[in-house]
Amino acid sequence: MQAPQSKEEKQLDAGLEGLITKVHDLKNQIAAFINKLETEYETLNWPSMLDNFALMSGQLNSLKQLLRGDKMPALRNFVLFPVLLSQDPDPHLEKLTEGRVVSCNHDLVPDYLRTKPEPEVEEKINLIANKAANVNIETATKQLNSLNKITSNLLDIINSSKDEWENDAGQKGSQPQTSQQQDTTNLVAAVTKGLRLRRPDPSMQQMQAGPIHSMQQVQNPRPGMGKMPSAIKTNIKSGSAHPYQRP
Amino acid sequence: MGVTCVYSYPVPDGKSGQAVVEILQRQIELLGALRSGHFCVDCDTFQSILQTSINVQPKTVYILHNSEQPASCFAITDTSLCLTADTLFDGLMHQLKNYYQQRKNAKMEAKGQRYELGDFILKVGSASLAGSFKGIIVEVEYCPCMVAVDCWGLMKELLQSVVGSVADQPPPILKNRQDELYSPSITVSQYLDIFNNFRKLSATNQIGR
Amino acid sequence: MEGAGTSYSNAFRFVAPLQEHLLQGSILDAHCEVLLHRLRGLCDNADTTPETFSDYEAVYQLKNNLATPASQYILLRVRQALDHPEAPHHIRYLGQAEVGDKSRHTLVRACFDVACSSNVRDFLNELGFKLDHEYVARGYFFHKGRMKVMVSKIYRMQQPGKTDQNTLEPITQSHMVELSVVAPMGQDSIGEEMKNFAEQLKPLVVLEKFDHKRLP
Amino acid sequence: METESKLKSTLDQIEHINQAIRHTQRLRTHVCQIFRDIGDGLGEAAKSEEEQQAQERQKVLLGSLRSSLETVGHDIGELDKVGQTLVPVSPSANCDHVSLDPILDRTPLYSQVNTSYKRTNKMHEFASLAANILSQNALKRSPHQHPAGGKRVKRHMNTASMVPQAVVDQLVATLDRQHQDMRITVSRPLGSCAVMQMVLGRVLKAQVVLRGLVIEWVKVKGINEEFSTENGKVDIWSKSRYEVFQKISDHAAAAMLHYYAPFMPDIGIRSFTLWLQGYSNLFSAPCHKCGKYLQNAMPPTWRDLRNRDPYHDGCRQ
Repeated sequence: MQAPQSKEEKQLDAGLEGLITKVHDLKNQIAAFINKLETEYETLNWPSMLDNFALMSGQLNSLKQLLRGDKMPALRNFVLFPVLLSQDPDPHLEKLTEGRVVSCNHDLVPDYLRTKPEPEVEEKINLIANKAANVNIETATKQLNSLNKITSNLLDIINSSKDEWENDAGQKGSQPQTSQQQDTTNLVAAVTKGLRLRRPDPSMQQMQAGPIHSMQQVQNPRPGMGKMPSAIKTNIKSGSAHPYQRP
Repeated sequence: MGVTCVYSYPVPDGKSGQAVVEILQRQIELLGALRSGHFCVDCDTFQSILQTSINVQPKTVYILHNSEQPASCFAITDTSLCLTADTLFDGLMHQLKNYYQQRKNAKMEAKGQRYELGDFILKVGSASLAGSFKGIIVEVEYCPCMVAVDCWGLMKELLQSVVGSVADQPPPILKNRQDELYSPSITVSQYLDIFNNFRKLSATNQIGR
Repeated sequence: MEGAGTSYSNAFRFVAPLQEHLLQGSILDAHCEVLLHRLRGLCDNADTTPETFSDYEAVYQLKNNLATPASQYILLRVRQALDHPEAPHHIRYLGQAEVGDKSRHTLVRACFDVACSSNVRDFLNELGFKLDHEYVARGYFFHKGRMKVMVSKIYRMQQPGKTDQNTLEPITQSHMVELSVVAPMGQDSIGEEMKNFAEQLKPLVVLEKFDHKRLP
Repeated sequence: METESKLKSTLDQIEHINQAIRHTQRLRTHVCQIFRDIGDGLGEAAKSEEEQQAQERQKVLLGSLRSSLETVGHDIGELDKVGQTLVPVSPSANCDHVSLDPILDRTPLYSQVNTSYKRTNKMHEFASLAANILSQNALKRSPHQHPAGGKRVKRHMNTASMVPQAVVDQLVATLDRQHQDMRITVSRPLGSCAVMQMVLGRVLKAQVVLRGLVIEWVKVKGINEEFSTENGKVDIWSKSRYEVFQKISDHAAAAMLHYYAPFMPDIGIRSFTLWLQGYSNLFSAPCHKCGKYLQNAMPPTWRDLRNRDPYHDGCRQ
């Protein structure tokens, strides 16, 4: 059945092949995206959505380029027409369309091989096109101007509040400090090493001997404790037998 | 957690400790007491390795546990000051290992049968020093009463039906603190007193030999 | 000898060693109110008024004449709640705080907390401990999960052993802020949790791992 | 055919009975509600409030009381209506259906009837005995069970249980002062009823629930036990963990009945307190009869009602 191909036919075949692979890619992309939407809708975030859209639009673009390319014969000049319509299921077709189209019948063909929009849609498009054509240029420019004005106003408001906000944040930074490093150091030193909590003052120590009497009693039988070599120098002058001397 | 008396019961010559314990147990069961598990009191000795001067005695701390208060730990100094703490205190003693060290082969234990009789808890067991038998311990606790001087008559009556004349007087530790509100630390102090007596006894025995 | 006759209470005695993970900071008294508000919002007990505490802590020291410098003395902290006289006293042992490397977000130190009877101070004296210093800490206490936040004012006691308000003297014009978790050894993931929490208190308070070796 | 119609009428009957039960239940809940409202009364809070507010509260309370009384009246009417449709069931009526049971052999009917008959007989016997004994002991503490009593008596009965709180407080304060070794405090966890906490030396704690000046409930526990639940509420039900105090609780309940004096209510409390104070030597006094401390591992738990002499439970006359 296969007659020797003309150059044009070869070109058509090659073009169609490229087209099919591109469309296939696009289809896979869309399928993956739908799958993502259905399964990961809870964790999906906006940036990754945008990524998906960008991918798809890229593929659409390359498809368009292919159609416009030099190698592509003018597809417009070719006619496809159904030779045989049948109600019987066609397994080959079913496999080809991944189960979407079971048979090439009268119901489907008009939709699939359509080259023009449906009449109602066409009507609507015409209606809108007419409306656009009928708009007065003056009113159009007026509306355009007012829109521009509103937009720029909005932009101003947003910018000014943004400035304010940033200023606020800046001011927070310059606010009086809520904590002091020196205090932290002092507190930590006091709590962990008892710095500035010990009583080096001998007059204080004299008072101390009273209330905690038991300690003195405990210590008296062991006079050796007071004579330990001094590690931290304190200004104690009142004698080495004192109970609170820091060795 | 009531008034408790702890006695060491003498082992007569020619009888084994185990036999005497069994006699006491039978005696208690005859009173109608019911077995309710076992008891254990143990005592570790820690000694200071701090030599501040040569003529100072090293200090001693005893760490005791009583199965009647399983989540507590008792630390008693050689001046018989008793600190009650939770069982993490053992870990704290470990932190002090550069200052206080556990004396080897000095662990004393009292283990035996626990009985319940009405509001009384009776315990009979044997005391051991580093695993070797040292004597017999009898403990009687009267749970509802918190003041020793109040219930001594009552305790004595029960005690004498078990151990006879051994319980003519309250234990020395309890005698000094009869009027206080009773606390488990007094029980533990009594145990320590008995343990120390056993220790002294075995020490003199060894010297005697 | 151990093991041959161990009692059943032994099972309770040897628990896994605990470690305290710690971040420290301070806040000036004037801004303390703001911090308390923020903590109330962040922490678990948000619906109730923050829990206050007033603790007296005495630090006892035991010296050693061993040659090794690492073990020259040991400190034990005895804490008692002034506002709850019936509560048990606490002995606390804190190990040397380790700063660790960059990957660790908090200070880590060994920590032993033991509840005990009220004669603990006499007991420590008997053992040869000497009172090293004492102070009163008053403030607020928050918790979030197992994290504990303490905002407290540290007072010097002008007269030894006396904790009346009029004999106390604050040592700085700041409140101390501590974020801590006591956890068994090896749970390093807690550091991340603490860092995230500390992050939420910035810039009001900067909680950091404060190197204790840097202290004078 | 006949059995069928019989069955139908029986089913009807059952339906009626069910309805009647439902009405009775509803009636009961509503009556309960009324009692609860009355029981709550104005509560303690009313005291501290302003006069006007108190009046308002009273008004609200009376309003709700009236409406619930109306519902109760309505319920009674309904119940009456259903009651009229009920036909008395002859006790043997159900026996007819026994023949309908196809597996007669497996129904242990006879033995069941036999045991229940025996039970009923026994119960009857016990009940008559109990009634006999109770009629000999005049322990009636509720004012409504005095059909023979005159008007005067009734008023007195009422005053014993309806005493202003201040009087109770004052009495307790005097008791507290009179007994050196006893610490008595009063709390009112549920409105007007007072709960006395007594701590006797270092021996025991007792909790006494008062209705006015009438002792309603007594529990005794050890000195180291608590009368409050973990969340700080007063707990009047739990018993002591020690056998001694469980026994004394029983004795105290008996003593409270013994000392009950409807005409001079405060005497009842005073003498009960004095009697309870006799337990200060619970652990230290031997039995008056046998001279021993212990009997069945218990100290003398009974104190004579006249002279407070200690006796063992088994040594009482």
